[in-house]
Amino acid sequence: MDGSSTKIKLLMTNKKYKQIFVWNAISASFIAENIQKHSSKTDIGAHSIFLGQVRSDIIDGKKVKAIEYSAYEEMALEKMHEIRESIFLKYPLTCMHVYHSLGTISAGEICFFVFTSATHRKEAIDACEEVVELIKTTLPVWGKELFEDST
Amino acid sequence: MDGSSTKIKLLMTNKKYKQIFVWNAISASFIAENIQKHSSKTDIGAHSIFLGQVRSDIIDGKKVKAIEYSAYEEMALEKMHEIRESIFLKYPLTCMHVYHSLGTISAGEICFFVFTSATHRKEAIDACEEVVELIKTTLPVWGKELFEDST
Amino acid sequence: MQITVSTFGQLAELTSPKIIVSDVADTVMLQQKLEEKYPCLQNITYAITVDKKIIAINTAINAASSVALLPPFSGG
Amino acid sequence: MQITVSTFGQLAELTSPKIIVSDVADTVMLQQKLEEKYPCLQNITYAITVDKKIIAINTAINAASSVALLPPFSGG
Repeated sequence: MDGSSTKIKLLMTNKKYKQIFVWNAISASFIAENIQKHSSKTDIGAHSIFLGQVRSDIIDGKKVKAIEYSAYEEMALEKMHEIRESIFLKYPLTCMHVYHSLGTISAGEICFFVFTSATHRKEAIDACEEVVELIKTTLPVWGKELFEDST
Repeated sequence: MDGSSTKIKLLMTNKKYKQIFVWNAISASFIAENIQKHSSKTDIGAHSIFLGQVRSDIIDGKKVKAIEYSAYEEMALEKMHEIRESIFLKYPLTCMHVYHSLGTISAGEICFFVFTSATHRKEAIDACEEVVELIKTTLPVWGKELFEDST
Repeated sequence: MQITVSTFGQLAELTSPKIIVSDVADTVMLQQKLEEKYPCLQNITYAITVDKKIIAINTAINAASSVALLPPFSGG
Repeated sequence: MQITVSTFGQLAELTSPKIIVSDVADTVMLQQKLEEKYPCLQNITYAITVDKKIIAINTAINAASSVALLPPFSGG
């Protein structure tokens, strides 16, 4: 892996809420660094990770080559803050990290990364699944398919 | 990340069944390489990953510094083969990877890695959770706590 | 009184990323004006937010309100 | 007839990684002999496998059988 690929440009941090949006795709090495950082937290027994990857679906006979993501960022960060608070109230998590790409993400690239850690597996797994569902259904983010014939 | 850390020594492959055991800890870069390999499979929309990390629990006043894992390997690989078959029958997965460490794994290191991929998130998430449960409950693997006072 | 409405996703392409609407005091009036200006909105599912909250009932708005139209979410 | 029983996990330390037992034709007889030799087994939860399958009922064994004692699993 190329070291430079680990650099992820976080959008300028909102003063009130934690930033989750990153420009471009989420690299495997960025994920690895996130995992590695948790090795010092020896009360963690389980990590659950969800990754969303852009599919090259065929829609009306045209093949998706990328998805262009946009968001209503201010609202999304406020909403994400609410999700975070509700999840930490419900599950005894050690930590939780969420990243979502904005901009054009090619098929095969990772656009969404949810990472929960807990002492026991059930909490990490259940929390991760719930965060993924909440983000998919309540976060104002939009993906627009871009097709191979450039339309 | 040091490139050399990505080398994981798989135990000699059993002729009949896919090997899941690796010597020593599972590195973050090994996980990253596994993720990266899936970028060419553009029918994948979702990856679900579970990682088990060794905790430094306090047991009878002594702090766990590592866990030494052993297995009844022949039986475990046969059992894992059954689990794999049942999971692929039940869920439309694109792929599934399982690795479990043997030997001494220090607190904070990763000893268990389950990775499922599917077109849609629900299948990947449900399959991952089920595989983790089945492995924890039916695979003949044992962890022995090693304590800081070297007893 | 002028309201600037932000639109997102597919709606930004079908209408305009920023729509300026005059003489509206609440979201029902706003919606009528918007659907007059962009008839395509009548056939599209969208939510209206005021100050980053999706509104379910008629809500008063003024020049200081942050108003947006959101098509169904498709992130993640 | 000799049976070599493999033991795993904590059981390997409490007994021996390999236990040789003579004159047993089935797993009930085997279990009796093992608990005579290692009385600690009477107070330990363990499963017996024959040819890599956990057995729930008395099962015939012979010199070719692969027999093992497994304490509760704790992997993952």
